Amino acid sequence: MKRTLSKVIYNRGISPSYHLLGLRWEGRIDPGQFFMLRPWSFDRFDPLLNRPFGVYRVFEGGIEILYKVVGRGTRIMTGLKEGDEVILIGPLGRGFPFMEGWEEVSIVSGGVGIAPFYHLIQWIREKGSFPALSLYHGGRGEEDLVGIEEFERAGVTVNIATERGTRGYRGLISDLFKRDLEKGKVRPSAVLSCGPKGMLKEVALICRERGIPCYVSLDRMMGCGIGTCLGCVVRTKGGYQRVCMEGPVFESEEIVWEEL
Amino acid sequence: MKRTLSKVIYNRGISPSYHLLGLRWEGRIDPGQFFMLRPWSFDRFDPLLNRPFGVYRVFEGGIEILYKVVGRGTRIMTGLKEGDEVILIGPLGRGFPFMEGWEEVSIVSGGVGIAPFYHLIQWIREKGSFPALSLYHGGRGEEDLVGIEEFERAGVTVNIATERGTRGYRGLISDLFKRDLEKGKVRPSAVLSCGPKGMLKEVALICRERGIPCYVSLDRMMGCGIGTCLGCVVRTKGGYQRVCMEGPVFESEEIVWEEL
Amino acid sequence: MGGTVDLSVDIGGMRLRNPVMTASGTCGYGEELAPYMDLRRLGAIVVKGLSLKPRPGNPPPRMTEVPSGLINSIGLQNIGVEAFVRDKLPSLMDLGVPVIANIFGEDVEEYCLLARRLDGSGVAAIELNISCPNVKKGGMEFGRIPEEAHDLVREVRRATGLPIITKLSPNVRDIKEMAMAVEEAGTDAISLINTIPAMAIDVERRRPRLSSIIGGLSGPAIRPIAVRMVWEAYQAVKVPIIGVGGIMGASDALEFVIAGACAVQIGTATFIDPAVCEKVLKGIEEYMDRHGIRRFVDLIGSLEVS
Amino acid sequence: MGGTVDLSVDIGGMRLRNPVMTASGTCGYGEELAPYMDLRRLGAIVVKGLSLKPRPGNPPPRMTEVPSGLINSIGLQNIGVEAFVRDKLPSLMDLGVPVIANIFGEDVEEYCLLARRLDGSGVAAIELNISCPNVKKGGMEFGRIPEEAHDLVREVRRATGLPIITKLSPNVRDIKEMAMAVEEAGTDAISLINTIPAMAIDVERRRPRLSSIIGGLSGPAIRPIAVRMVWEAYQAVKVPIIGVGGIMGASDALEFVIAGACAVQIGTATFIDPAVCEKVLKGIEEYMDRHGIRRFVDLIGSLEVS
Ligand SMILES: Cc1cc2nc3c(=O)[nH]c(=O)nc-3n(C[C@H](O)[C@H](O)[C@H](O)COP(=O)(O)OP(=O)(O)OC[C@H]3O[C@@H](n4cnc5c(N)ncnc54)[C@H](O)[C@@H]3O)c2cc1C
Ligand SMILES: Cc1cc2nc3c(=O)[nH]c(=O)nc-3n(C[C@H](O)[C@H](O)[C@H](O)COP(=O)(O)OP(=O)(O)OC[C@H]3O[C@@H](n4cnc5c(N)ncnc54)[C@H](O)[C@@H]3O)c2cc1C
Ligand SMILES: Cc1cc2nc3c(=O)[nH]c(=O)nc-3n(C[C@H](O)[C@H](O)[C@H](O)COP(=O)(O)O)c2cc1C
Ligand SMILES: Cc1cc2nc3c(=O)[nH]c(=O)nc-3n(C[C@H](O)[C@H](O)[C@H](O)COP(=O)(O)O)c2cc1C
Ligand code: FES
Ligand code: FES
Repeated sequence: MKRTLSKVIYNRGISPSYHLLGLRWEGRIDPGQFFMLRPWSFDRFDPLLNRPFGVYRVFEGGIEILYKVVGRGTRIMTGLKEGDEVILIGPLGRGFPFMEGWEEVSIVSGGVGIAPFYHLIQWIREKGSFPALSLYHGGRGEEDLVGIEEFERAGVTVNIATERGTRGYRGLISDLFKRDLEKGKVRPSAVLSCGPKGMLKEVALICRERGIPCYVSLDRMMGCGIGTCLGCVVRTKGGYQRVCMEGPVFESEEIVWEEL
Repeated sequence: MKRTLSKVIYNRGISPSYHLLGLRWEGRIDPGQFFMLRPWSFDRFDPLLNRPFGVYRVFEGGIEILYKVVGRGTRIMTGLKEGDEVILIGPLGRGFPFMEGWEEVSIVSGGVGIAPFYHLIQWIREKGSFPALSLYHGGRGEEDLVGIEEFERAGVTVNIATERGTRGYRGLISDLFKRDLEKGKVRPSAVLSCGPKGMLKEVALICRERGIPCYVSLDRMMGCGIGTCLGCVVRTKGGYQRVCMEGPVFESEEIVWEEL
Repeated sequence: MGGTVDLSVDIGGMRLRNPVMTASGTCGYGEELAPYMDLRRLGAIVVKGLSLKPRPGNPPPRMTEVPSGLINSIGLQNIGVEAFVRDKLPSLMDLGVPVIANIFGEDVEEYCLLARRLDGSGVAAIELNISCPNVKKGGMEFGRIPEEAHDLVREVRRATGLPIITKLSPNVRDIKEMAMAVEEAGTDAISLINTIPAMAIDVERRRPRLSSIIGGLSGPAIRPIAVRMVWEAYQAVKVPIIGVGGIMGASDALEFVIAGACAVQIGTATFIDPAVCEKVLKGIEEYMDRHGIRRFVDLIGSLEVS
Repeated sequence: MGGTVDLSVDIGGMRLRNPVMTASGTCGYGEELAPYMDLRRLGAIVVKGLSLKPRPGNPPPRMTEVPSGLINSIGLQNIGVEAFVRDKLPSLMDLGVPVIANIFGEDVEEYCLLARRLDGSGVAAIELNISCPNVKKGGMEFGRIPEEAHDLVREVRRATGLPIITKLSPNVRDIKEMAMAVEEAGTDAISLINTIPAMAIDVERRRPRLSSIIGGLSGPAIRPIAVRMVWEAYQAVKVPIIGVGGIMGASDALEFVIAGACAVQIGTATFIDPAVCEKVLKGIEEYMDRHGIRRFVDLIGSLEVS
């Protein structure tokens, strides 16, 4: 029987809209899996639904969630404090694959889409694999560049793009990634991506043109997170699939992008 | 135009279920008047309604509310912290009368029903009147005896009853009050009362039998607090009256007690 | 306010300065709200439901809270049409805002008498609350049966020259059918929805929470139902529709407008924030500014459904 | 559990160990909930609605959140009755808990074919979801018109020996009338309510939040409406009633029971806490202990209304 309760260890802002939440947890988690979290008590029904969050970091006895405040749920979440009990269901879904033959892996992320990848890198390292790792991370501006030092410290080549041009390449991260591919600066065996829909589409297209295997983590509104509500489906070549069960990570070629 | 916003100055527990909440406020408040308070943001609708609270103490630039945790709303209220913005509507309703000729006034309160009386005493003193004041306060046990030292310090004769007999008279406060009346220990010109329904009824009856003017503050579920919803009515000899507008304090002889 | 965008709207011959009204039964006769907002900012004021004779209303408890909602059974307590016209209407009219009188009766005659009495009284329109049992016809509400609603509206139409707004009950099989029936009978506008019959029980005492057992549910809980009904009615009729039900802010009001309402009424939200109507109005203006919409009427029914 | 109090209840010939079931469409085919709770604790399992042929369901977005509620338009996605009987039913039956198959069709024949196919399959009962448009009769839902619902139930009654639970739609003029119609037609029990048609709009994009524009509202927002309907139906019919709609905890479930339901179904709450059914069951036991009620059946319809 899976546990569905946890306790807050810490909750702190690291920038005006990004926060880190530490929660008690023990057990195996694959990178890219997620949890359903209820950041308010069970007996208040507005907002009604739990919210899905990936895992940023796993540590002894707990997990850390990197979250961005985008609406009511995440705003309420900033009020959590040490010792608060929360409903936490997971780990859920299928995470990112990692194959033995991969020599170079590129990660392309936008905004809070960076969240699942720090754990991924932790996990790859723990497996004893050391492929070349590059992160392409984009955001509007400085405010979306949280945590990238940690990637650098972990030995990942970090490339930045900001739409306002306040740091790194001025423009979209997918454009920078494409340019580097064209220049031969990166030659990934596979691409892993998480971020806004438009970016994912772009990355999928770039990879398709070059025949690079690409895996994307999709963000959908979720009713249950455990496969019962059928609310989170995405159109794939094999019909509707549940993002919470068959995903959130899909091979990009499986997705019917026009309908996303 | 009346203001409808305020800020939390402090919020602290003084016993497991009693708390004090300080809120920014300026302006005149009659003792026994109340405010409608929304201890959570306007954009969360469960619970939906604001909650009515009396004023325990008025200080420079603010008011203090003494509240008891009884349900969801008051539980959420304990989470308020300094600087939080709250909807605060008031002061509302008609408070306790105080007449020039009164030489001795008895207050009978039960549980959190003590709340409006500290302010009343502050107010009487400020007016420069010094009638003999006695407080008859009852509760289940020690836990319901918050704040009584402050009454003692203010020169009020304090009489206590607890149902479990942990302090003072063992039993109901109305019984103690009746006994003291019979003994002639108190000879009030008027009685002011606030507390559970059963106690109020009892006090009203005691006063009726002796022809002592008695004023009771009624506790009703309130939709609006400002007289528009007609949800808070109480049956009086003159028909239904709104507790939020014509009350919350009524002359006890006006109330049709059988229907309360 | 209203400087850059045109918020005005026509409803059955009434010209409103803006589309935000109070909902009947939630603003008394206006005066209670006056300390909290400038009533002259309102598009119209809809007053508490009026009957021929004063009514004491139901015994308490009359109200209970449920998730994102409120159940009430006030029992249509009111001072009666005579006292209203004599004591309340004059000062309300001084505000210069159209006053809409919400009325209800126990049979068709009562409605007609009320409508006639109000004709020439100064009210700008009457709103028929048809969620009342027709005591002469077995006690089923007028608002549940298209034929009964039709006949009622037709008779009231004959009785008065005032614009008629018929307020529909959600308690129907098909709101389109109802809307068409009252349109056919000559209503000038439709407002919807009234509260939804609902019930809550105190399980510890095994007793209903309201003295009347069943009451009417209002508040955000019913909004998605109300928006759906406005959208359905909008497909079916040409008369203007006024959206009511769970509006707490500008974005909620805009849902109704985009679904097809040309104005909105705000009820339960005024209990939480008596100045909410002003905020909604301001929010609509900001939205129009942001989206470059100059005329409010261009928003009505602007839902894109392809 | 169940040691000191007797939670068992009879529904149309089925004996349930306790009155707590999952609601159709919110527990898949059971297996997804298994990691979170002991399914054998359930009174019964009601599976996702089944049709003759598999259905892909509606395009996304299929779900949106509203105050204390959820609007869904899954579009009855399901694997079809054959795959269900072949692939899902055997392991479900191993649990030793009655399995109730929720079914729907586009016309009377489809319902009858489904009912016949399930006869002898091992399911304990069928639940008729009649909130579906009758394509052969102009597209109005069976569940909105008493005569149509009556005829449907009568035909299904002839087609199967299984107990029939008819799940009523809230979208009616008068739930009593509906309940009486299906009782007359031979249903063994009634469940109510299904979701309420509702709609939400993304005002920034002026588009509906669901691909199907209108969806079904569930969750605590609808509970007071559902409790009222159970109470009304309880006055009108003798067949057992199963209460559904917004149950989040034991006290909510007890509201339904006290209003007249002999069992409850839990839907949306399982999305928030997949173990909620167990908690509700435990809460009911505690309540009975506290109130000295030994037999659950004594609670049914125990509302005091004097
Ligand atoms: C598998 C998965 C993993 C995720 N991991 C993370 C993470 O690690 N960190 C993080 O910050 N966020 C993550 N998210 C997104 C996160 O779930 C949403 O940001 C959150 O639910 C928003 O809740 P809210 O109440 O604040 O916003 P709402 O008030 O619900 O919505 C605010 C805005 O965001 C949109 N929105 C809401 N929910 C979603 C959603 N699920 N997908 C897309 N748009 C949405 C709304 O339409 C609205 O425009 C993840 C989502 C998924 C599906
Ligand atoms: C004029 C007035 C002044 C008040 N002043 C104070 C004060 O100074 N300090 C203080 O602690 N409380 C005061 N109260 C009572 C306070 O409003 C309620 O305790 C509070 O609203 C309960 O909210 P809740 O959400 O915690 O409880 P809920 O969850 O709403 O209810 C918990 C229990 O209390 C009952 N209940 C809820 N509200 C009321 C109510 N208004 N009257 C009676 N029973 C109720 C419910 O039926 C339930 O049994 C006052 C009430 C009124 C009308
Ligand atoms: C306390 C209360 C009293 C009401 N009285 C009336 C009334 O007298 N006449 C009427 O037509 N509607 C009445 N209504 C219904 C409202 O006008 C409105 O239709 C309904 O509450 C839905 O809107 P809301 O969710 O914004 O409150 C009343 C509603 C409430 C909550
Ligand atoms: C996502 C979802 C899918 C549903 N699917 C079905 C279904 O297939 N058949 C059916 O009869 N009811 C279906 N329902 C309705 C539920 O069984 C239940 O009647 C309704 O949701 C009210 O209960 P609740 O508030 O506890 O969810 C569905 C509800 C939801 C939320
Ligand atoms: S979120 Fe419910 S099935 Fe995926
Ligand atoms: S609380 Fe609304 S009239 Fe008194």
